[in-house]
Amino acid sequence: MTGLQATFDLATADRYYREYGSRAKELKAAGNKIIGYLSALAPVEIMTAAKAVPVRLKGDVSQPITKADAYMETIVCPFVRNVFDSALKGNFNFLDGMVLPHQCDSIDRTSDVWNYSLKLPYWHFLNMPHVTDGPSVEFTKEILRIFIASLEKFLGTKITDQALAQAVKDHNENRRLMRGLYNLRRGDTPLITGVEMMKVLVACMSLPVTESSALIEGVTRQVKEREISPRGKVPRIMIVGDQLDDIAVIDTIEKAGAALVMDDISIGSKVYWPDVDDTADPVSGLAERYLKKLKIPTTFVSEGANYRENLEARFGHLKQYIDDFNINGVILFTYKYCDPYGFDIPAVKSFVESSGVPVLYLEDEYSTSTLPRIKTRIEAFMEMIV
Amino acid sequence: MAYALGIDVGSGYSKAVICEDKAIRSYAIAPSGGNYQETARNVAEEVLKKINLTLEDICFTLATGYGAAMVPFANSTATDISCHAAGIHLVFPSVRTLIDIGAQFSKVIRLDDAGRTLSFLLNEKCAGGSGKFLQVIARILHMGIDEIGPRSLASSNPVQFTTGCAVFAESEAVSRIAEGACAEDILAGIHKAMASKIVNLVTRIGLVGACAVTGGGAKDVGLVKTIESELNIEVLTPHDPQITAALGAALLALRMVSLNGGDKESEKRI
Amino acid sequence: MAEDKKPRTLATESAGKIAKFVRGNMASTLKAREEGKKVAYTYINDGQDEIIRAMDIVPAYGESFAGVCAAKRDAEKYLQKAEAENFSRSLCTYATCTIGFDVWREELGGQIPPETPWGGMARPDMIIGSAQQLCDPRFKWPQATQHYLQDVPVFVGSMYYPPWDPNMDHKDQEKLYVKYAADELRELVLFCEKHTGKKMDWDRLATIVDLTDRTWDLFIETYELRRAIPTPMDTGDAMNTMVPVTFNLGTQEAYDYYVMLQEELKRKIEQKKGVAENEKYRVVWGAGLPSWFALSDFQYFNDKGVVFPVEVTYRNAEKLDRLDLPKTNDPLEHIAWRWVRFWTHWYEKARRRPGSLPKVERIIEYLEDYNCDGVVFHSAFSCRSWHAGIVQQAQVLKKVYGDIPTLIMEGDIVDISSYNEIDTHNRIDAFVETLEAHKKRTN
Amino acid sequence: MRTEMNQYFAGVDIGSTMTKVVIVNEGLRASVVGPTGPEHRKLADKVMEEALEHAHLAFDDLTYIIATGYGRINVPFADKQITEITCHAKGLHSLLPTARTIIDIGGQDSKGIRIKNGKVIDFVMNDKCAAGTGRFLEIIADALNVPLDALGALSVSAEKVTPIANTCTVFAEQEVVSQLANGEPLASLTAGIHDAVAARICAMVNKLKIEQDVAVTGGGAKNIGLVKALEKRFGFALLVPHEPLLTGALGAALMAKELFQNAWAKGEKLKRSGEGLKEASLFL
Repeated sequence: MTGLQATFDLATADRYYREYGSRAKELKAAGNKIIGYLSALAPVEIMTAAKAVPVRLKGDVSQPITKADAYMETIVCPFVRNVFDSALKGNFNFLDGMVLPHQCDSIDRTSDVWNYSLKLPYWHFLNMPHVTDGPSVEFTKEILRIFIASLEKFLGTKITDQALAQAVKDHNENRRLMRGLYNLRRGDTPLITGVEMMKVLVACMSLPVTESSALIEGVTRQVKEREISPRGKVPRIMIVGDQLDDIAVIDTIEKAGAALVMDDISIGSKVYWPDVDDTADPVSGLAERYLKKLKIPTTFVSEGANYRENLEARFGHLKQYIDDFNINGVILFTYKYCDPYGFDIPAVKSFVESSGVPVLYLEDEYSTSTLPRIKTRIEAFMEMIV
Repeated sequence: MAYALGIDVGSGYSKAVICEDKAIRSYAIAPSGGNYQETARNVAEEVLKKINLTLEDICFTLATGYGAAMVPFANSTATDISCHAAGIHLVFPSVRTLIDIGAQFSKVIRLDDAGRTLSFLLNEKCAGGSGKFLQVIARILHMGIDEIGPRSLASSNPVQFTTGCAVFAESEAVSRIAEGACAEDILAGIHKAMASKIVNLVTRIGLVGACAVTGGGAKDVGLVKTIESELNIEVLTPHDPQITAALGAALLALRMVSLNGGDKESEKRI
Repeated sequence: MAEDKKPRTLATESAGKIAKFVRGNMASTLKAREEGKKVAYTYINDGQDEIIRAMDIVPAYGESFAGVCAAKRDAEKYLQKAEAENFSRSLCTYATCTIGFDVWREELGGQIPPETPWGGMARPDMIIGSAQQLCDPRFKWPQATQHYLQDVPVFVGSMYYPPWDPNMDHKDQEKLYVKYAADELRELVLFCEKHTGKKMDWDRLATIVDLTDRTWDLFIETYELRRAIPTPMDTGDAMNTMVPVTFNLGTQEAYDYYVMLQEELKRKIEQKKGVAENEKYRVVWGAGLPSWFALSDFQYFNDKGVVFPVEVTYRNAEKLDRLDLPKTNDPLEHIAWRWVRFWTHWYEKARRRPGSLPKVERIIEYLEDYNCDGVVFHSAFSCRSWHAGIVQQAQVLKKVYGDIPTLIMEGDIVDISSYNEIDTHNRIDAFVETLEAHKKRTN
Repeated sequence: MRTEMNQYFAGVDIGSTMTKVVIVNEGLRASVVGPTGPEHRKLADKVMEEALEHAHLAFDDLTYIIATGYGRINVPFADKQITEITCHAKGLHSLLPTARTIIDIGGQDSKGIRIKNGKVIDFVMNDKCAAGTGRFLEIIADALNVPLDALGALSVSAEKVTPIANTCTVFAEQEVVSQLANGEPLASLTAGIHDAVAARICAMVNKLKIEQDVAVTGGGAKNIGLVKALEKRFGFALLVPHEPLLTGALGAALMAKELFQNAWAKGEKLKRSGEGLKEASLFL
């Protein structure tokens, strides 16, 4: 593809992070179709198979919301409001369309606001269910097929099962590579900092899958050559929660003397851990992953013979991470007005604490205006656990 | 000739205007304080004294504003929204969009060619974009509310305020100051934050015809200039923006008189 | 602010009977055990009522309990209980109020906390939630509750309908959605059978479904009497008279209630008895759950000659012939069709008016049928599902239909902390003035 | 562990409204409180100079200095920054050893802190809202034209408590002003706002598993009305240190001493790393 540079490294990630969407602009100029999406539920494999470029939209935490309030209530999740504000300010002019999976009320109830205000050539609301039982899986396959059909109609192309299978391979490979990079943070001296990792994660969600994979490989090579001398006892932190797509909070954590070595956030491990199974009908593999494998609070998990087992099914992966990355403290991070995460807080907090790891719960806004207060909490948390 | 008295008891200041046939004869302004009844009486006495009148000379008194119900000698009341509309219509007949920046609320009012309210919007149940913002910031910067405007205009790079709430803005301002930001940039930042909230209301209601700004906030040149650049139009500000609602009240009082020959026991609401 | 608000002086006697109705519902959960019945926490407008009734399960509605606490201005103590558990104050206050109550009741070993409004609700034997487009809390709240009632089984079903898309014909997707909804209802039946140890009596379900159909028709026929001028009943009353169709659907008492209401409305229409002494303005309640702690605001409207002959809120029914449901012998499939067709009922109209929205079409329909002059919305900060998107509805309405007076009030359903009576009344006064100006212009 | 007599340790607590400095060696040597202005740095210097005067010390006599509080990053002469949460725990523990839970009511923040032998084991802070902080009381006192320090006594004299519905400070202000205009007695209103603040603080602190004794510190602790309102809501008596305003600064000074002595025990000598006073003063 045009403008694609030869070497990928942390500097590339940093550039794509700072100039978010710059690659999408180039690809658009080169005649590609760019499809925006907001959350982990968007089936990127389908867009890749359609030869469109999926770009996950992010807001700007340092920018106040100045335009959105004229169209969208302030009781809507601050992330959604900020991204919408950013769109109104023309930061996503490279978009040919958007797919909005049914994730939460803040997205569902504002989908018409997005559609009517942005007036993009392509628009699709993907009505993902919240429940994972048999009928829901069948239903998910159907609505994925409806999405495929509408995308084919817009692009005037056919999305073949072969193309889908290939896209699944590419994205699985991409996820495998990212997990590899995560693993370099397991040791006593993590080879990549939380801030660097956040930049890579953000950069990758703005790139075509092949470029994203190339970037991860480049960064992996680069950091493997690092020789980092042990910093002594540094608290190892995992952050869990809502969509974080900026380094501000991560930087605050690491400046407070901690190392952020793992996350359970929706642009991070949540999307890179579960793969799509290689199924005869690619759509069933996709349905399985997006409906059942993603660990997101908008999916109702009923597994378990009793409540304890149910908690394991919902949050067990967190204990796994705590062991694998030997975590000393967990920061639970949610946004105000977020019902899906908000209702889980008491359960997930006590679940994590039951494994002997202290938890700091932060309810924040998608804005740096809160940083001074967040900073004090985080520093006090570090003073508490060392 | 009939004198009519309009009294606007706001949460910040109380204002009184006496009109005689659509002309302002006298007006007075006083802080509202904790006792609206007393304030209303005092400001009324003051405005009357200025032209040697007594309450007996007034054919109709109409009260408006936050404490309208607390004006015992009023013959009737109306909301400050229609009073602002009526008031601005006399001062600037061409105005169809009115921005009123009061102590607690900012309002945007669409009016028709007769000065009647077509529609209106108030800022949300949060003082963001209200005059309260300015009071709070003035206090922590230890400066008078009237110093604010000019100082703000001198700013070269406004501080970015990300919060909407007046009290949060305070802590945000304090930390910006702590980081070494100067008063000018803080003020300019606050003005931008307020302006964007107000402009959102204007966008929602739709900008039509000439636009005017009234209320205490209109006396803040910094804020007015910022609103102008956000809307990129020129806005009109009356000579004394604070008395617009009181003036409107007096005019509506006159209308009442002409409607029912000054029968003071007429219908209590317009 | 006065603690004990004087209740709204109700225009209809029938509305006055609702308090007893609600008390009865709450009491029935408390005496269910001695009657050997199971109690289920469940949520309104999930399409599940008939199955629950047919299985003889006593429904307990948090929405009802929290609404009562709010109306008594006695919810704060429960909201704070939930807050102490780390539930954000920005979450659905129906849920946090009820969870606060649950937490407290568990602390007391199952005893109802002291001074709980109207005796509270019984500890449930199961929790039946629903995941759908209508609201997130109804599939998050059940497990949040289960965290404190860990032995109580939770079921969450799924009831969807085709999303609005101006460029897509939802009819193509109807069958898919109906099948899914019917399958999910079947899952619910299995869950109920498992936890009650009883088998579903399908004939009984069919009778209850038929009763519901007749109740829907009766309910709408009754409400359409409010088209009369002056209107015999106002939204202030409807926030009461919605109880049977919302909380007691599929029961004979619900049906009988609307028989009674209909007779009363007909009587009032004959006698030309209106809600307001002097009906000046007719307004549509365009969207939003009410502030249960401030229902007297409807009285405030009425005192100014403003009446609400119709509201979108709690009118989750339609004359069945207007939905023209395909024939089926499977009661579950019937429920599913009724569900899908109701929620997509205004899609066709919206498609015919470019730039419009189904929700806006519904408001326009009411504006015309009930000959109204304006629209009032209420935006509750803790509830995204019914209240996000109102700003757009008001804007689209003005764009596609004309510049009619609208008012968006802000507050909450249960949490009184952001409510300011003086300010609210001031906004209402100003709105009345715009209605007046609008009338002057249009006449 | 022994300290040499010539070792002095200072704690500087820059709160949103007050700046406090405490100097200790064996015991308390000096404590000074001054208002916090927009120019933190200058003020920190001024208050420190004053404190040194009281203690008859020169700046260079200080062995180690720790800054805490809201403006802790802006104390160029400090050697280390530690959050007010850790410092309050330290300071309070030295004043009231039986306390297990601390409620700190500051100008901008309120905190609940659980401590075990002087160490923080859990804490909560008020969300980004002035309700439940000293600022709420300040703004209301302002609106009612009652001096802040008279507010507490006034509310205790109230016959009834007027409930305040609004949590938002700005609207609560509007509410009390109109209530007053409605002829509601001033005393009952002040009682109402104290109860409102107490309610917010309780809701926050209850997120911790409260363990008695519970102590109140910070500016709010000097407000008898607020303390009484809190005691009513909690249903048990609260401990209040003699100088609640100084708890954070004292804790910072004690942390300075502890850090220095721990290092000393390991044979290390912590070096002063902060700037000098004069330079800092010239800086502005």
